[in-house]
Amino acid sequence: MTLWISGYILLLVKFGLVLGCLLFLAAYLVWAERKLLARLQIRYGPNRAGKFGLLQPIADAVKMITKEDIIPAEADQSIFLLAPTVVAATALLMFAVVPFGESLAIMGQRIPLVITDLNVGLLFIFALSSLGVYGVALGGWASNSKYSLLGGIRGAAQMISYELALGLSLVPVVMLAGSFSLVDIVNAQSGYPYILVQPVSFAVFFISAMAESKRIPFDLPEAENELGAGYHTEYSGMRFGLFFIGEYVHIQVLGALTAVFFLGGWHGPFLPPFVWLLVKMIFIALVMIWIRGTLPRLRYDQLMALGWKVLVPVSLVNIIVTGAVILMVG
Amino acid sequence: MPTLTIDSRQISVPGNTKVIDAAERLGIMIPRFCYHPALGAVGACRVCAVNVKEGPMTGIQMSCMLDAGDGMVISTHDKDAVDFRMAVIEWLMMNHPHDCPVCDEGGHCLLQDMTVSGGHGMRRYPGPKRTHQDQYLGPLVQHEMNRCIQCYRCVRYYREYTGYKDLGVLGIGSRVYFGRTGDGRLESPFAGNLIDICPTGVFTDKPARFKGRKWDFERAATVCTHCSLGCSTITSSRYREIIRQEAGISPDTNDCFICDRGRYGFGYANLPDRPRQYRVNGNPCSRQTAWAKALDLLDTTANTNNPSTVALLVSARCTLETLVTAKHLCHRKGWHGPVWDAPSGNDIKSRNALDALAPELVATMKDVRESDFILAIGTDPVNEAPVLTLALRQAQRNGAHITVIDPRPVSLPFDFEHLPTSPEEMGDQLAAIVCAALGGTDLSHLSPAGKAFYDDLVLRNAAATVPDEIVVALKKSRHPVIVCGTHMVNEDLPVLAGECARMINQPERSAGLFYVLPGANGFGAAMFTETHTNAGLLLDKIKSNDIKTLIAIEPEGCAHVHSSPAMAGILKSLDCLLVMDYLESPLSRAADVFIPTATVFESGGIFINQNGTGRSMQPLYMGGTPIFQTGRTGPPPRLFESDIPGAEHVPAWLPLADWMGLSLSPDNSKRRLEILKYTIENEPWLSALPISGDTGETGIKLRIPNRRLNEFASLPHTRNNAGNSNSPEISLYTVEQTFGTELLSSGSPALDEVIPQIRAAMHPADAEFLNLADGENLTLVLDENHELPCNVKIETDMAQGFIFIPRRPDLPWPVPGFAPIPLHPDQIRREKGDLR
Amino acid sequence: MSNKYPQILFQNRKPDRIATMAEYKESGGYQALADALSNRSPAQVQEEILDAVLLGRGGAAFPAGRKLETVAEDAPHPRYVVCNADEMEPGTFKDRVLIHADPHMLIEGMILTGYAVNADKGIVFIRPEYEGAAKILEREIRFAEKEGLLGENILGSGYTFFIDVHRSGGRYICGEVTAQLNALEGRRPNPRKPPPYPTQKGLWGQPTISHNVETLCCFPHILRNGARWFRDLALTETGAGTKIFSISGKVNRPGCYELPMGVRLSEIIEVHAGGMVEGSTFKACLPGGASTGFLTPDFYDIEMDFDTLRKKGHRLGTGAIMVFDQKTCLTAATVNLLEFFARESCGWCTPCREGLPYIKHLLTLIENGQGSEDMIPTIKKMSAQLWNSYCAFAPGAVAPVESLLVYFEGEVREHIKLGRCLLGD
Amino acid sequence: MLPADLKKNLQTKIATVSHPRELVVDVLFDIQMHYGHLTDEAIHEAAELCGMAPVEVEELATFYTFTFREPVGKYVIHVCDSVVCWMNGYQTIREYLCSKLNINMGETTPDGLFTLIPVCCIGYCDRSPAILVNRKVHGSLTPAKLDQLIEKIKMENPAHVE
Amino acid sequence: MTEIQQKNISILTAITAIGQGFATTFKHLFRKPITEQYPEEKRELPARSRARIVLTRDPDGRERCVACYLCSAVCPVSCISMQSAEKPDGRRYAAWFRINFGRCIYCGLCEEACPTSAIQLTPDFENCRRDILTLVYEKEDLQVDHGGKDAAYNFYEYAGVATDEGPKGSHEKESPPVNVRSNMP
Repeated sequence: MTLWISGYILLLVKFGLVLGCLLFLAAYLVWAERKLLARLQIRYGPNRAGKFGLLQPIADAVKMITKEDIIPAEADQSIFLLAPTVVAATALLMFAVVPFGESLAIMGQRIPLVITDLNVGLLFIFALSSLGVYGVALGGWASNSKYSLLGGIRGAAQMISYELALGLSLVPVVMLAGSFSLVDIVNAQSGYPYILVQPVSFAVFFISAMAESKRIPFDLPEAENELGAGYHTEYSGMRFGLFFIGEYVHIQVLGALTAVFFLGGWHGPFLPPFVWLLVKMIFIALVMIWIRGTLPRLRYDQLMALGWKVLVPVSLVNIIVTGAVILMVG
Repeated sequence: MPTLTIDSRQISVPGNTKVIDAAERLGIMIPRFCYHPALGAVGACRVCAVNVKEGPMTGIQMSCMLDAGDGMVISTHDKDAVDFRMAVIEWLMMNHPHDCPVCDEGGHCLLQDMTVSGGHGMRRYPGPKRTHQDQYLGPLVQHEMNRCIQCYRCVRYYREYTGYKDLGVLGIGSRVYFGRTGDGRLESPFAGNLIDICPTGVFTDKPARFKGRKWDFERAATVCTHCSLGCSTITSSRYREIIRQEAGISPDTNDCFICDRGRYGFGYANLPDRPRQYRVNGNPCSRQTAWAKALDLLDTTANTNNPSTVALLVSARCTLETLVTAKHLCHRKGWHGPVWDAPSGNDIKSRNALDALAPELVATMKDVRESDFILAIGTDPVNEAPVLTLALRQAQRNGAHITVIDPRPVSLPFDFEHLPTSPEEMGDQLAAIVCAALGGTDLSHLSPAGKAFYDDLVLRNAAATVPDEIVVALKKSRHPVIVCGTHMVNEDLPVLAGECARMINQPERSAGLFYVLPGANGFGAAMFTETHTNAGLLLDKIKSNDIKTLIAIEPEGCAHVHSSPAMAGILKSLDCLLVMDYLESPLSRAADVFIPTATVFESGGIFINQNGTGRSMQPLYMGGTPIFQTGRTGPPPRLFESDIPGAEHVPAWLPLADWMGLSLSPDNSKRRLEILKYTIENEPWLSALPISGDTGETGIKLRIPNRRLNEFASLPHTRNNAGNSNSPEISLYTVEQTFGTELLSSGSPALDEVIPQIRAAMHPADAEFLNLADGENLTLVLDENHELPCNVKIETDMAQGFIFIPRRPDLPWPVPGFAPIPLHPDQIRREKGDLR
Repeated sequence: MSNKYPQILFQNRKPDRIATMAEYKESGGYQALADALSNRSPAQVQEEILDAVLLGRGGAAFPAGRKLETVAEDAPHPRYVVCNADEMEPGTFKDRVLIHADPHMLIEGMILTGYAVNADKGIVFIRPEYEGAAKILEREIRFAEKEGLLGENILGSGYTFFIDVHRSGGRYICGEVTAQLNALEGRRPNPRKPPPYPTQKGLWGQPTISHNVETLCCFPHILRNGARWFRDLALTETGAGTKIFSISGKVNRPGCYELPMGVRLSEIIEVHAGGMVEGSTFKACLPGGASTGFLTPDFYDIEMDFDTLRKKGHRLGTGAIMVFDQKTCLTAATVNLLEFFARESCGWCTPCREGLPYIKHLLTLIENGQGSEDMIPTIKKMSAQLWNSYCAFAPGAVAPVESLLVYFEGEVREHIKLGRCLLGD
Repeated sequence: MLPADLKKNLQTKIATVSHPRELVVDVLFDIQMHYGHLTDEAIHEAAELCGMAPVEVEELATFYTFTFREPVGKYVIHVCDSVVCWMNGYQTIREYLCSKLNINMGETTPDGLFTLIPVCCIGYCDRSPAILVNRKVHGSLTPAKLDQLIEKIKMENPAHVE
Repeated sequence: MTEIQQKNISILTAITAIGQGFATTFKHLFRKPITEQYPEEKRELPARSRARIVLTRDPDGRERCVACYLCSAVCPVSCISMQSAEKPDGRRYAAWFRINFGRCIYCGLCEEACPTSAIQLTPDFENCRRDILTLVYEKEDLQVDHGGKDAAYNFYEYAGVATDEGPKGSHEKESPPVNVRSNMP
């Protein structure tokens, strides 16, 4: 009984901690992105709110929350209101299966440093990431604006396309680890990270992950210069903020997943495990920002061609090669 | 029907069509300056050049001078033609000043349009520009001769079209000058059309000078309400102020031109002292208060008194909607009326006229213009219905014989025959002319009534002699028109005129009948007011306490009785006086409840002109105190308000509909459509009018409920011998003048300067009898309380035994001009010393 | 020096005085009138004139007989005959000389024309500068009336015809037929555009025949001597009759010479006008008044005849030859001509009223050395466009300009290049 | 005001024609003879005589060369400036006249004797350069001839000599 | 063979190009930003910058605006309104003239349309106000005492209308007024 209650408390604490960290990190990721992007472009970036603009995320949050929430007259109201939460919620939920480290033992209790260790964690992630498409597509459709609709359609098409490559790229990892559980996958990398044995898989995963999170150079759903802001053109205030949070949480999720699947998760010398995970996550995020600061947006046909004609075949070949190697090595 | 090809497109046009018109039918607008549909082609400006590829004369030709011929092939955008037109524009612009920013024509200037569309954008001519001194042409038209492009439209219009002769073209070559012999007001009351007809800014609207640009105006097609002709106008307003009016184009009425009364008569709508506030007992109050008070008063009267003690007074300036609503209200409530407030028994005469108006005989202005014989009886066109003069002039230019039978000193800007006749004898003259012209015609087809009528004519014929040439001209005529007035005639004359038109309408001769009615909606007022009463009887009834409550809706004569004790007494005997009007008057000041109404510019409305054509206008603007009044000369106040100041007024029909219990939408435009629907559906006679109220450019001809062509009325055979020449009495008539007598336009500040001094026109023989000389001051003693100072004007060309003075609204008048006033010589005093 | 050619119109010309009626009659005057009134029908008169191929001498060269025919048989009365003595074409003075030489010839010509179209009244429209001629005509008309040659029932034939002298107020445009009719009616003398033609609706809306003085003067001779004789007077096949050439400018003996149609220009200048003045050589001439183009030395030998000149792209006009020498700047001369035309334009239509001053201004700038090369194509184009004006005034006015720019373009360009006029003033 | 006899004279003349306005130029010339030039009053009088509107008469008076709407001297000298006279010394004649009379073209001498007006070809090209003095021609002019002419006129009008 | 080689080369060059791109952006990380810090560092704007609108004056110091309504007509946001009137000397002027800077988008079309060079845009751009009504500028607020960019121009010198600037025929490129009654031909 007490175990049951303490388990719940523990869960709630973990929820709170993870959620708080994620949101905080998301906020400062925005700051970091703006700052870094500015420097990549020889600018200063935010530097008015606090030292180095460090209070900027707070100012942004205040602004978002206090801004008027405009709902277009012609919009499909309920769906319009729901869409941002779908995006934000699916992104946040993905973190549920990401392990931060080995289990802690407090007061004799073994506390796993993961919210829930599903034995099909990987599938859970795929499922949620597929669900995220609904937020984009519904938001775009419900706005009843041609820009939003086009953005939504693009988003859906793009995410479905890259979902496949993303999934296929992880098959070798599962083959190597022999489990769908993320904890097992991390543990399987205690010796060496999979990036060393699966560089192709890593590359495909990384590219697909960027496309999934609609980041430059794959930000066609929101392409500012052609679609206004795409599927969230009509959103304002905190609802727009939810889309924003969704995006930046997504970055973190993908950073964490990259770390989990290819960089050995929380494994690392000297530092505590969750710090390692954090470092790896942030590193991946920074690389993404750097890419954003360097590469131009793809054309839509290029995007599709890359997904279907390059990434999918490459990962299929990679699976066969990996399978063959595993069979040969035994 | 020649068929020709213009710009590779074929078109068949009637013979005698000019190429420029044929092209216009195809939608190809060939530039033009001197060409104007009403003035014809003269080929002076040379800008309408086209290239004739195939035809009797090939090469560059002026399309306005060229009759469309069968098989012609014409190009309007051929390089030669375009080049030549561009050269013409360059020549015209050689001396044209670059003063468009300070020119009032800027923005609706034909020259601007042509210069831009002609492709001449840059000045190339290195020489200096020619300049001219300007002339003062009166308070209405501004002259700026520098801008002239010598298209000759102005003189052609002024001299040929209207027949006035004080504008000319002076000088020669490149120094030709369009002006008068010296400074001075243009004599023509149609001079305002120079503004419209000038393709550039030589003649501009002086009262509207610097008031705004065309693109800033709220513009709408309107109908002139200053006489019964119902000319088309285009009104422009800006910042809640009516700025200017232009002539609209309506082939059946005014063609392309209007008179200055119509052009500048809109001033009443802008007046600073126009009543814009509801009042109860003279104190300003809110709309709700006034509304409630009015209802309260009406309820009380209806309860305490008999409903027949309530009377409703309307006039010919009311819209058709108001008249019909008033009629239905009276019928429903059992009130007295509606009573038509018309001076000089014009109501009865108008009704008589409409009774005699057979639909087949109805003549429009177009018919008048195309007529070859016109007999105008009891009308003074320039003063009563000015644009009729232009129609007569067009007929005269085409060779029509024009006769005017009228006691007044009628003057028209062309040759015509005037028979100065007293009102009693006018019928005899008419009978004599018709009788003589019919002599020898087979009249066997006539009905017994017709024969009886003819016998009556023969009887009357003996009483008058008429010049032979009139009779000869009428005999030769194919399209004679009888024009009959309603003011200066006896009650039976309109009927007589109508029957005469019937009489002369023979198989080989199609006659027309054209009545000049009082007021803009005289036709409607005659149709929808009570026939058994009139304003005079109404006053009697008030005096005898039969009427205790009077509702006056936009009244005509009664409203403008100035400080007359008699009138004050009449008003005092009323229990309740309710006035609805957009003009301030002694009556409105005395009202227990005053409701400000909207002008036609603000409410729109339908008017029926004298030939039974319904013309509607849409509301032009919302109304309200003009910004120039709220902001003085400075900028308008900087306020965010939902209410327009001074826009409290309502259309006159609204309170009536409310009292009647009609439920109307609170929305202005919807309400208007509802009342239109009500009006049209409840009067079968109006069924031809569209419920949308849009009667289009030319109006909708209503089917006049009337007798057939071959029915004749029986007329009173004896004539009224009241005007006995042996009597020492002289009849004083108040007559209309172009400017200053018509109620609405006389309040227009723009026309103040052109309103002539009050002069008493009299025959030389009368002047001699009274020992008066021309220009002498005299005082007419109307009664013990009223004297009228004026000035003698001896007119040879008028009937004997009359004094005519203009019926100005500001005259001190014991009775509001319901009948001529017999004056004993003792009542006519010279200013210094006694008579004789 | 006497003239070797037959003198028809100048048969009674004397250096010092006017031929009297007696002298005119002696030379065969009024015989044609008497003969026509008694022996010929109006139609026959018309036919004779048509046969003679008499071309209008006022400048337009319209066949006179054809004009007579256009008055319909049943046209309304009164009908008018207008004699156009409003000779204002610069360089032209033949009508003055004719009236001063033999006024009765004109009177007889008018009566004959009147008879040919059954007219009721003749009007001599004369320019105010010729006040002397007008007085002479008025006096001689009175004499003719006294003799019964004019007025009611002429020579007992039953034909009645009156002649009035009407003075112009003085404007070149009054010489234009339709403008002249307006002037006669006391209106502004703007040209009218036919149709209707004056022969149908002219003066006061009545049929009106309008002829030049010289044309009218030919009538008696044609009727007396026959059309064949008249045609044979000319030296060329196409010409007919004699022509009075008024020669002026840089010649030794300027004046009027009656010479057969088709006489060579060189002969006129060298023989009749006494050659060029001392120190001058022929540079160009205007063959028929100010509204014709320049004839260059290439045309020095041309036959002066309506047809020949027309074939070469020129016009004989009024036959007023103005001779320019090598010391005269033709650009300046053209500016002077344009000045005249710009001043005399009636102001009715745009091309003439504004176009002529435009061209004048440009040409003046060129003459003064302030011109630029782009002005020349502008002037050329604009001159061509002036042909599309209301009446024949502007096309006439640009004739010298157009020919200047054809034959003397080099000289014009020289002005622009040098920035001044080579030839002084 | 026109003298009664002149008015009478004109009225009789006008009575003989069918359209009074056809005589308007003659009437203007006669009235001009009386006043020297056409004053505003003259225009109105001519209009009345011919049954025309004043502006119709004004239209003609401002159109024609020989109707003077502005004051002129007793002797109006019209100097021909058309092409033949121009070629044969118009410039000299004009300059000589201007300096001799000390006025510009279009002006009147202060003594009111002479007015100089340019005119287009007067039809005396055979005697160029030519001028008209009160419509009487003087041809083949030289400065000496002009001197004679002007002196002669001045002699005939001693009152005008200052 | 060669085709594959070329393709390899092109893939190689593409990768190096991308690599160069990343190198460039990476190098930028260590450069000093070129941003100007606006409120602290202010810079002189070019004379033709389009900001606050003024009404300039003639060289002689009189109002240039003739209230021709062209600026208000051309204004895409309808922020200009005025009323023209006439001065006793015949000049046309604006009885009142109002620009609502709350609406103005500083497009400069009014300046282009102005035939008298009266209305001009200036580089003065810091005009934010908290109360929107204070952004409505009246004539007095707009007028300046100089001729702006076109200091020498005076419309009435060219317009050809008679004002106190001079009677007819006294302006630039004008002949004296025609005397229609002249005796000159």
